[in-house]
Amino acid sequence: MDPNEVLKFLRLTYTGFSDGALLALIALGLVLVFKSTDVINFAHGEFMLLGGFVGYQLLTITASWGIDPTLGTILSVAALVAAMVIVGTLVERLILRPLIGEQIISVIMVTIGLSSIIDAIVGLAWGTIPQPLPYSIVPAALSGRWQIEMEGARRPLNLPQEAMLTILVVVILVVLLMVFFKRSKYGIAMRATADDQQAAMSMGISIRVVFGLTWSLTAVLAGIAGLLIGELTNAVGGDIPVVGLRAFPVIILGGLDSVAGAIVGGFTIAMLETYASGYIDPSLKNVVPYIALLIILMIKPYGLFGQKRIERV
Amino acid sequence: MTARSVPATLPQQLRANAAQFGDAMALREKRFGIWLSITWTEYLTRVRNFALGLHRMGFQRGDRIAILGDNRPEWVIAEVAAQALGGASIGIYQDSVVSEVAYIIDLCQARFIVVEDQEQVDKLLDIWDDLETVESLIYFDPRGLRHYDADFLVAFPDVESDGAAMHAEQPAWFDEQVNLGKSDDTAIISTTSGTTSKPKLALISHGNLLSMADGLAAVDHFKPQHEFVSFLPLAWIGEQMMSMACGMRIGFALNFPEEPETVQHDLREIGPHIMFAPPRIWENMLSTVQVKIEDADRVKRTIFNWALTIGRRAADLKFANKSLTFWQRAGLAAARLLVFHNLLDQLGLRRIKWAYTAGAALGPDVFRFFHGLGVNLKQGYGQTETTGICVIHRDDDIKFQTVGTAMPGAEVTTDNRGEILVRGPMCFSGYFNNPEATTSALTEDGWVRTGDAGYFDEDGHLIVIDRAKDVMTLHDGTRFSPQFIENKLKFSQYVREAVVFGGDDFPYVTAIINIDFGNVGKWAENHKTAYTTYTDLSQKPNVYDLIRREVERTNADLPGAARIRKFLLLHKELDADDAELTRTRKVRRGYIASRYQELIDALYGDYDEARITSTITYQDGRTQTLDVAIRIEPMEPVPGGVAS
Amino acid sequence: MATQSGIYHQTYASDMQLRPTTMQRVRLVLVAALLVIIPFVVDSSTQRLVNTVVIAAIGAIGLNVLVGYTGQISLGQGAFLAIGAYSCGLLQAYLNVPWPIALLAAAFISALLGGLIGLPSLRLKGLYLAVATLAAQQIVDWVIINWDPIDGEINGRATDALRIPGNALFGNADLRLNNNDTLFYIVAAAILVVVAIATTNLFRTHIGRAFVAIRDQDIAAEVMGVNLHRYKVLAFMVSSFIVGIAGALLALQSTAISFERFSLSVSIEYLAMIIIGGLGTVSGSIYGATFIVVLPEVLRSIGRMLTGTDAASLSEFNRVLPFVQEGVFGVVIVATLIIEPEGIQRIWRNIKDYFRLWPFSY
Amino acid sequence: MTLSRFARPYEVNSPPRRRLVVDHISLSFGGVKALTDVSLQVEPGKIFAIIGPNGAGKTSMLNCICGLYRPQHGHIWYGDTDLVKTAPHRLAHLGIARSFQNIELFNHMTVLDNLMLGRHVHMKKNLLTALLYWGSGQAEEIRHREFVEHVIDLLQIQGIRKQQVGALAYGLQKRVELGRALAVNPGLLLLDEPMAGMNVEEKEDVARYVLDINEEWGITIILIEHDMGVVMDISDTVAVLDFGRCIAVGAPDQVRSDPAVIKAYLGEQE
Repeated sequence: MDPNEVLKFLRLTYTGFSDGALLALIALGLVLVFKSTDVINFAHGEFMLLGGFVGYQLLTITASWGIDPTLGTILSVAALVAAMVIVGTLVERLILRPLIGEQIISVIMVTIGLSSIIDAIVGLAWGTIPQPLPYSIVPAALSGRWQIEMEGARRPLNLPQEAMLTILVVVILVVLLMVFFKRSKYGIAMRATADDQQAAMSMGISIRVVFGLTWSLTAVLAGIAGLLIGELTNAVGGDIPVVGLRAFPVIILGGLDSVAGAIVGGFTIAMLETYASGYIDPSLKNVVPYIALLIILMIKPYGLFGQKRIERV
Repeated sequence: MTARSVPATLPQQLRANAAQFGDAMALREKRFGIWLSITWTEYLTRVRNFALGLHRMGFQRGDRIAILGDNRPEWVIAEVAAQALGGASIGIYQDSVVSEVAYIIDLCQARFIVVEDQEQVDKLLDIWDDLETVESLIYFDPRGLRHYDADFLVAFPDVESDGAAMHAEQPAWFDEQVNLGKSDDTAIISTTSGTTSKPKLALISHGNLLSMADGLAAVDHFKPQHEFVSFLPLAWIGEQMMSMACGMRIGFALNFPEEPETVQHDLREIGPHIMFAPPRIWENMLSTVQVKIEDADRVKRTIFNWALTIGRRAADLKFANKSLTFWQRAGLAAARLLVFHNLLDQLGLRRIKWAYTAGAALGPDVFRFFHGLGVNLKQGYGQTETTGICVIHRDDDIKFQTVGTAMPGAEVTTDNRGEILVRGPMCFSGYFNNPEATTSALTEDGWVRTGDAGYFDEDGHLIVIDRAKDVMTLHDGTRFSPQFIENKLKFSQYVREAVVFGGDDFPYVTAIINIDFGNVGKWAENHKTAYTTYTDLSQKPNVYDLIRREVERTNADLPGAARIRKFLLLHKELDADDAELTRTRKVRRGYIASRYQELIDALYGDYDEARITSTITYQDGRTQTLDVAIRIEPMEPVPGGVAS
Repeated sequence: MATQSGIYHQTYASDMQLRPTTMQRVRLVLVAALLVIIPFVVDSSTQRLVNTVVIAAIGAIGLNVLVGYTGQISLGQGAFLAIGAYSCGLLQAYLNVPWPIALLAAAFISALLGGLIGLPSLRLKGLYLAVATLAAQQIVDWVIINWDPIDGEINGRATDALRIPGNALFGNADLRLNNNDTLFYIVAAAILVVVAIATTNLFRTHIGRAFVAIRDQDIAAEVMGVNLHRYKVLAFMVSSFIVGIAGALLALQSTAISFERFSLSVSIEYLAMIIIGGLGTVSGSIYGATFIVVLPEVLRSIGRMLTGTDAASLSEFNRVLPFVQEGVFGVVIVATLIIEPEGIQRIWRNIKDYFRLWPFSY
Repeated sequence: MTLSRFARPYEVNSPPRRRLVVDHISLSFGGVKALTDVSLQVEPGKIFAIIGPNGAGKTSMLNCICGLYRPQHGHIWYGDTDLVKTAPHRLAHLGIARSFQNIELFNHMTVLDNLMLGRHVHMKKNLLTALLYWGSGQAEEIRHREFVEHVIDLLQIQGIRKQQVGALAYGLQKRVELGRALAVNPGLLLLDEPMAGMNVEEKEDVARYVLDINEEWGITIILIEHDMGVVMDISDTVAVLDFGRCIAVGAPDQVRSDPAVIKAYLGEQE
């Protein structure tokens, strides 16, 4: 076997894997919202954009205070989480709540409108030029590049170790979320609401609180994803929402209401993209997920893990 | 028949109209969603066919045909067909209960009955064995009658096709029959409204009908191209007078609404030029407007109220025969443009040239309201025995407290006891099979005794006080009309019906009031009052407060002795099916007084509530017994100090 | 104000007319007059703006057939437009087809491909379908960018854009559409009128009713005998036929077309048009298209008035304007959905009702 | 077709009435048995009622007949056609129409348009005539409007024909739904609780309409209804379902006195 081919395969797989983790993280946010509020959030990419720039701003401020990067990172991430909670709550209260019960197209459009508003705000505040982060948020232990020896000769695999960070973050977040949903009162309320709104209401669960919480949570997830993208690409810029768009085939493929689907879908789509662009044609990166999606949907109309809704008459 | 001679009967007039108007529309019926039309020629053909068919079934000159159903072309075709054969028709109110139908058919001894549908057929089958004279039931709506196999049940079109066949054999026979008709022949037999007794059957001739039409047409110049919506029962003399007499004489089209509940909508579609309706129709229209305006936004309400003030002022000036100043004219024009034009369009009255009210007194406030909008509403007076009306307002001489002056051809006077007497070509010739009643209704020199009390004002206008026997003598000796007080109460959108007691045996004035279920119900919803049934709603304390304010308003305009001292809200709606109202929805005061004796006793005793057991009859004939406590609401101290 | 009394119908044909009252007819005549007058009274830049509005209106009507009337959400409007535009452009560029034929052919090609794109709707509903149409959008975008025959050369440079020759009709150079705004207006406005009338008619008949029935209650529609498969695909075809015309007009208006004009953001803009204008109405599509096309221009003009003329102000203006335009676009969508989800068409109808019901409120 | 009270539309275009035979059908959803080995025969021109406690499988039965559910075993024969193998939208072509338990009207359309949709299967004109609304296209609409007007007349909903269905009161919506099914001009009509939630008078009206439809238009009716009084009054045959099994079939009197039925109903009493 040609070692170069093996290396290429390893390189693509590694990229696909870390990319998949990122997509899974984004998809997770989308699925979360859909599960409890039946809304598909077309502004998720813009939440990420906003999170990226807010994170950039916080890092810049901490840097200007001359704080140690590790402490600065922790402070900034904490502040970012707080900021995104506020954004999520506001968005739910002002924009989504009035539309509860409206038809699907209205709900889609309101998030699209929201995305334009966020785009405009970010553009006015930070402009269009990508801004490099003042310092890396990756701990020094993780930075650097992977090197692999093969067949006696040193052949550099040359992969960024930072990519591991995404996987780490996704794992941590998924564990946290699972604990939250299993153990905390609000997490249980959210699951109950996702199962059956009417029943949840009759159990005394406040749908409004659950909705507010959901949107805050998804905004936080998006914000962290945005900052991660900034770290991985060395700068935050206006193209972050494009990454968000890539999550749509993921959630449909996995099934709109399935957390497992989001994770499996994220990795599947990312792998497909990298292999297709690596082995066939780079330009295919953008369409392959959609072609795969169409094929899957023709076979399973509610995605791989989605629940079929039985219609009663 | 020569073209110039004036037709003496309705069938002759129809023939003349068919010759003159031919393909112009005679009848229009909203059916299957559109206005299906019958031309004058078709009208004549169908009348001819049906008449010949009837003849084949054995209908003789002088026979009577009873007709029972909603206003439809078949109704009038049957009527004119019977008349063409020298017979008479008798309309029976379509909502009559079985006993009423039996009573009238028994009285008029009809041999043929034309009915609309299964509902009416069922009524007649219930009493079939008691109907000795009747030979055939002819129905014109076959739905549900599929399995009715009685051989006396005949479909309307079958009669027509029989007649068509006969016409083919004897083409001249029908014309000969029509030619035999004379002005004195009885055209219709009309039931009197019967507020005081069981209905009597008044014989109305072709001459009566046509001279009435000529009289009215001489006052108001109807034209063939005018539209008329025939939505009140054709059994009512007023509808006969407009639809059959005027419609036929002038040649304007009759429009029949699709269903009773679509009348308002259909009326608007047609936009009639002429309308004749009893007071309750105008009162209903007014309360509809009041309710809708209350629900409108402030801008609309303000502009409406401003326009109405302008309109009312103009109406008052018109009543006083004064002319308007330039600014008043300008204001009125603005009010018309901004409000009235559209309002009238909504009500279907935009094209009204002449509107009439008769049958009972219309409250002055209602009258002013319509004149304020610019509706030329005129009061008329008359009764079944005078073929509808014989006294009418003139366009330029309208006084709302009067009923106008005698129509051309009619003589009106009062006798020494104040009873109104009428004489003229529109006066009937007597009651069917009831010589005693005829003698007491007609004087030897041909005057009709109306039984109403009245007098003439300085301009020669007739003022009707009330049914002579209803006029009350109050405790201070003044004479007062209970109707006057009732009309004042009924001006309120929340009051549907009111019955006032007070004269003679009673020491003070009291009222039994029916709330308007729709409007009060809506008011209750707006005021967060939950209710279930009419009975429940009528006894809500805040509904009592609401009506109390209306009674206070009424009392404010009344002299001390005529003021209402106590009232109660009746637990059920007065209903013609319970004989509390006549079929024309006039209150049968005497019957109510005896039926609700306990309530009256309570009103005149020292009680704050009365208990009543009442039996309610549902549409399907089932009955239910209710035990209700009805609150007695005191208004003012009662004379003589019987405090409550 | 309305005059409705005295209007009664004696035949079904007259009962089923669209505009029975005089007022409605007067309004119609006024609109027609306005359409005729426009080229005589506006300057050339306004005329171009009007032309853009007309194209957008046609496209919005097409999209509304699918989304508003039939309830099939499409995020692939850009793709449908692209198919129309490139079909028309390629027919002109490679086969030298005269523009009227190219236009018509483009519409039919769009209808066919639209039916194909609509196939997933047979299995998918709601959001799943929306994302499937997003797939169409991505795939068509990819084809445009990567398929060589539809790239062209402009001024000697190879680009992704396809050059549109702007074929003359009857060999008469004046009858080209991409250099004669007035002629273009006449053609496009005439097409808009025809499309508007035809679409309105469609929804007076059983085919249109079947579309609406699928939107309102698809299972009941099926039980009543509506073949869901056939009618959903038909809705896609009718919609893309009309959108294809709009796309072809876009090509005919320009000298070159490239993929940016058919991107996802275009799809979103069209969805915004029908949401803001009013779902499921022809008039709403036209109001919405006008609003969305004119809005950025109005913002630009207002901005110009408020900005100084020095270089610094101008550059600041140029930096801020696109964001303001986008932000206002978003705010308008959100505000419409929250305040009047049935859009401008509903607002206009409420105004008409206010006076029609005058002095009442119902 | 003419607009006379005496002309009945069915005389012009009466669909063939066939016998419906439900032949040993079983239906289950992921292990839950909704219907077990049910067999029924519905004779043409009769009113056939299906009764039973909630969850007995009555609506599932109708859904099987009209193709919304596919039973795993058995056949449903309508004449020579096996409905189990027929697409739902073909049913209307065969002359089978239904109403739904929870009203499934087209809420944004007028009453008239809802009823006109019932005529869908009878309308043949193509897209081009629809776009032009000219000549034959318009003539077709008018012809079917006439039919629909007969339905409106029968059900006495003249007053609401141009109102949006979504805004109507519940009882009226039920009536419109009945009308929509009737507009199909069916030979077999499936009614799923047409009187649910109505007061006594409304129920009597609907019972009257059902009889009229059966007698005047000669339509076979399968009726699901909870009101025993009405069912026993108007049906020719009654079938009783309990836990997905048919426990009795027969004339109303016969079924009323059937011990199995009494047990099933007594067992259900609260």
